[in-house]
Amino acid sequence: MASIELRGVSKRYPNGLYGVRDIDLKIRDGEFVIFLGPSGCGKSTTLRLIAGLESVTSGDLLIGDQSMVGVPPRDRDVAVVFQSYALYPHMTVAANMAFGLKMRKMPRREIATRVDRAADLLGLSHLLTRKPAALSGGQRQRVALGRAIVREPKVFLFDEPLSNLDAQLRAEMRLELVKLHRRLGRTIIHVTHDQIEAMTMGDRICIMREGRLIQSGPPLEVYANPVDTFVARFLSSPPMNLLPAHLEVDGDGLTVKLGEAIRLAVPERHVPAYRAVAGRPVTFGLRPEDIHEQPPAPTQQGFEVQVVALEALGAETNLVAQPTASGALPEITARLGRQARARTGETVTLYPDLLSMHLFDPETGAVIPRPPLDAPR
Amino acid sequence: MASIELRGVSKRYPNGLYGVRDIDLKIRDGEFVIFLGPSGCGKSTTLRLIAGLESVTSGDLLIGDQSMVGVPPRDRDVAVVFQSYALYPHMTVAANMAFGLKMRKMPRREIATRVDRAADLLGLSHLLTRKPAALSGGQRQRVALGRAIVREPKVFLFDEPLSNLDAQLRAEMRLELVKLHRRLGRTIIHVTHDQIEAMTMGDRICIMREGRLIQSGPPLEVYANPVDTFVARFLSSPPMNLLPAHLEVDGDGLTVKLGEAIRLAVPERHVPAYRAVAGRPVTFGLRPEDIHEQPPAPTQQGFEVQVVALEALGAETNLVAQPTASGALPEITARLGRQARARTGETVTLYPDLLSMHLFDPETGAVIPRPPLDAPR
Amino acid sequence: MTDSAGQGRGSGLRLLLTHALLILVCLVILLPLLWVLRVSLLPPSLSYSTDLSAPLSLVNFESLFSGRFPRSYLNSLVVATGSVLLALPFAAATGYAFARFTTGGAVARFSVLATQMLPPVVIALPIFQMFQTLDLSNTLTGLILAYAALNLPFLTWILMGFFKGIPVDLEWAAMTDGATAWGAFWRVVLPVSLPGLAAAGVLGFILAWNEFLFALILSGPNTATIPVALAALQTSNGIQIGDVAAGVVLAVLPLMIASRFIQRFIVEGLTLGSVK
Amino acid sequence: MTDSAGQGRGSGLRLLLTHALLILVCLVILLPLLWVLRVSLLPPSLSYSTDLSAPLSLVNFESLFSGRFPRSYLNSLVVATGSVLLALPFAAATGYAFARFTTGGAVARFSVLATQMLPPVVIALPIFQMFQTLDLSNTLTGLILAYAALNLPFLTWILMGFFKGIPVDLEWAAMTDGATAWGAFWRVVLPVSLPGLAAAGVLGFILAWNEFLFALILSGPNTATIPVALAALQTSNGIQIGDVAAGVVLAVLPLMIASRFIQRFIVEGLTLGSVK
Repeated sequence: MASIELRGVSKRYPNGLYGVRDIDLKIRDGEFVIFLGPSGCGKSTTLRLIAGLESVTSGDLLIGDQSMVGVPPRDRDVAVVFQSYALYPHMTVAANMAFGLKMRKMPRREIATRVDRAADLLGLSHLLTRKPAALSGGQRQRVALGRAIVREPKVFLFDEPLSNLDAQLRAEMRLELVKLHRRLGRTIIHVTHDQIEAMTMGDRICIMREGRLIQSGPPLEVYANPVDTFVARFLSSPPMNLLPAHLEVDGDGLTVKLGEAIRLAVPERHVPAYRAVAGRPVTFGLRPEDIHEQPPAPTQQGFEVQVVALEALGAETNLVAQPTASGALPEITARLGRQARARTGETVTLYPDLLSMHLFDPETGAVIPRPPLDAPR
Repeated sequence: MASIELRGVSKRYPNGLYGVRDIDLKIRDGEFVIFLGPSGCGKSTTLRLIAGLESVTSGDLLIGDQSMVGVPPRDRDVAVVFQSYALYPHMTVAANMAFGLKMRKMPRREIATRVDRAADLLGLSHLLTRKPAALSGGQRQRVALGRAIVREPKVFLFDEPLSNLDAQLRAEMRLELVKLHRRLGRTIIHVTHDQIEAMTMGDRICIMREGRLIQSGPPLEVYANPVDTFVARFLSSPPMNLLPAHLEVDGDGLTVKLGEAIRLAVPERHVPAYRAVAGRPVTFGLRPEDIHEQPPAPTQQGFEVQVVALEALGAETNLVAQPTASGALPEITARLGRQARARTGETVTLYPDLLSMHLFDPETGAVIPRPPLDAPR
Repeated sequence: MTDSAGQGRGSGLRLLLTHALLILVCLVILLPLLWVLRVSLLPPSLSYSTDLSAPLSLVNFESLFSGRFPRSYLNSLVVATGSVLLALPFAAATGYAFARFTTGGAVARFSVLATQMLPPVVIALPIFQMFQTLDLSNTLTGLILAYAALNLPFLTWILMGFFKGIPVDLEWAAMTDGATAWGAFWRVVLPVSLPGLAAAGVLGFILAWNEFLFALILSGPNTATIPVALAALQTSNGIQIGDVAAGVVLAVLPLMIASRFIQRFIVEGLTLGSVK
Repeated sequence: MTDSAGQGRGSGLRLLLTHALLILVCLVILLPLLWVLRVSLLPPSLSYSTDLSAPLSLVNFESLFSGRFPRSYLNSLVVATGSVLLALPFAAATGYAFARFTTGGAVARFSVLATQMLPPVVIALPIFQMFQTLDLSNTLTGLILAYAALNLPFLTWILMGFFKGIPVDLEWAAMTDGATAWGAFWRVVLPVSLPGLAAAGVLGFILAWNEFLFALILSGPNTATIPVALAALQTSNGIQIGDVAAGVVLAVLPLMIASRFIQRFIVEGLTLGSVK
């Protein structure tokens, strides 16, 4: 009953600019969907369109199979948690949480029960009589969440609710939101620009850029099979290495040629897919964790690099290195274990795991399709 | 010549509150030091004391062996890069960078040479005639850096200069600052609240909390040997697991008892150090990456947990789990490879690597010292 | 919280100069007022005396209260309060519309500001004409209307700034919580804006309370406000400086008291929407 | 950028109401002005005519220019400009001190604001006394001084708000870059504040340009400013409504032109330090 469907939804502003453009998306009842993208990509606008806080210019928007065009926010049965929390500063925590129920003319007893239950759940019971100004950032965030929960809406819309919290609290709240979703089973749309939130919280990521939806799918599938270089770089930190390359025919197989001297054989299972672009310049992509100090398979070729910097993070080490082969290649990043043995300035051999390689069109950045790998899980 | 020394430095405000308190710290010439701490811990205040923008209330502050008490900022030969960048909005990029040299009455030719060189280095040459308002965030950050570089000061002070950049740019600038330090060889103090910056950029971390310096040392040493639970949790994400425990004598050895049922033998090499606290309640600490799905050594005991959530980040997987043994134990986090096999809701056995264990005093949070492990590198 | 001391030898001298300047400015501002206060408490015969030990007396106030002054006082209260209460709702609605919507564009906003720049004398004339026609001159109703018109653009401008400072998220939250647009304004925006409304109201009150020109043109003996009454004291019977000084003190008194009470609101309100 | 449409059926009606209200307010504000403009362009015989097709003429302006009006115009320009130039440096220094240091505390800040609340009549009297003693009444110098005193607290308050909006980081950057505290103020804070200073200056100019009471008390025939001249037209020779209307139009003209030019500065300046 609380599925959400966007059919060719666009939002055009009076100045002619588009907030979002031609969004087609179907969200199942009970799904936890992440809208991910850099600032200004239209993800918050889409959220506001669903909430009815801005009006759709063209296309149709359905919640629970009913068109929402012209339906005011109060009749859509959605709850929004804003980045600023938007707590009513003149009301106590309890009144903040009760406001939506009062507006819906719920009996006072029932309101009190619901507020108490939500406050219990979120550990806010001792704060009910405080005003928002007297709360810490984390507490405000919980009140905003509580205000959404008590209403038991069909859909929760989260607009970067974690971005004002410090790292530790953010990690905790990430987990709590996931648990909350599991308990309530409601549809949730969570907007964020944080890759970790995107990867870990939802059933599905929708990646937006410049007002358009460019890829949508389960996090690990999107991670393993990005549709273009933007997604490839945006979804992890450190981002995917992208190198200008040339794809050459080599007998029955194919070879990726990087710079003047580095030649890497394309794994057999990718050859059929890539044969069509043989002889052309391509962008070669490989994630930092797919580059190793030891060959992943005995036959794997490596290439020499000079270590530019080591970022030892305690649990892992990022190695930044300059391929030594001639031809202007950019620096690459490899993600090694915490026992990495390379030293800054040294020349070492790195071994790429080409099963995970990607090729992109150097002009458009679009991926050159190959059969997807199974996601790691 | 550009060492920095703080001798019992305190800053007390007219309202009686301390900004920083009793800081003793010696920074070598050419060292890259990170001040790390949560907001309000006094790290930026310390920076401003060194720059002379606030006055020291008690104690002595030396730059290059000269006391700086009463010396105005302009005579300290330090350059500050502010979090807000603090570019002069009415001047062009070139004028911004030239301002400090003009103030020092350098000949115009020399100014132009230096500005051009710095602009080249930072890729700002095409922006020299622009005003700051016409620049992107990353460009402003570079101009602020350029303004500091052209002066060739003895000391660079960076006050969270990366915190307003997006994740990708932040990662790039991290590396560039490290390279810059390598090239210029000047003393740098870099203030941040970001654990990744702290771990990867500097020769030494100084961790501050509530106006005091609580630990200082090379990043990996601090990571491996935190002095208290605050440092233990603050320095990594996900933070160190901390569990209430009891240390019991078991023949010649010691056993850590978690809850009612989990008993883990303390490795022999730690037994002498921990024998003094045997029989007492302790806080048991273990980092997420020291908990495995497979026993690290054949004899290692494991314990059963129920998987609460899996955070698959693509390159790795964080597993959040509830120990199933009776006794109210908090959830623990384990950092597993990307091929982690556990599923949410399952009961699995996890194997801690007790060589990396820590014990803390449950009252004060202070570490119970043991011989330090060698840092991984 | 921040002090920029610690800039070496220069800082002591600089601090001294700053203080000296501040004291000078304060004296320039305050001395005339203190002089008026002193004169009001001296018997008329000693008005021009420079003897600081002269005995104080309330005779000026007594003489003032036996005349028409209490009536003027009441008139001023009614007119100032009435005009603010009349103008505030309109100013709030317009200011809110200006702050939230693009309605009218910069032109509408600027023309509101521009009317603030007209010499009051300019408006006084047509208003006098209109009031003659409508039989409103020499009535308190007329003065209230005139001052409401005077206050309207001023209050609109102030409140526009204040409403701009209130995050639209608050209204959005109320609207998804089940409120209509009007409900969001009434239950959330308005209560949150109370400091701003109070501050604007006080400023409007002061504007009306102090206004002289309109009061002179539009009022008669029975509807004279305080500034007119004070002026009359100065001109009609020769300068009775003691009475005038006493009247001035009384005129300032409620402003001082009121503003002291709502100082917090004014400062909050004028930082334009420090909601958080 | 944000429109809150899409709230269903209510929104059309609401939009209509908003617009109706805005148009009403604009009319209330603008109609009297349009009426004055029209009268100024009609020959005196047609001043009260309601015939919209009456031929326009410049006879009122010609008559005005043959009298003392040009002199008053010049007086007003000199007095308003002079007083602002005199008050601005002091106001800037005090406002800066108030914004950056805790000097004087809330009391000093509030007493500056409080003087703004005094009825001008209150200050007029002691100033008149002083000027008599100092031989300053009936001189332009006296008016400049009086208006500077009037402007000082007002400008201080405005500029304090503006300086508060300028991040202290800018000064710190200049100071580590080698500037003295004074150098940082002069080379960085002041240039950055130019929009604020311009806005404050214009507001102060308008305040002085429009002021009537002081001008009436402190000026003589040769030093009369525009408001006084306009009032004289209304009272001395009977009401010459055509002349008055023409005078009003001329009085408003420079304000309109100036404010149009610096509208951007005013809006920027009044958003109090939108540096970035």
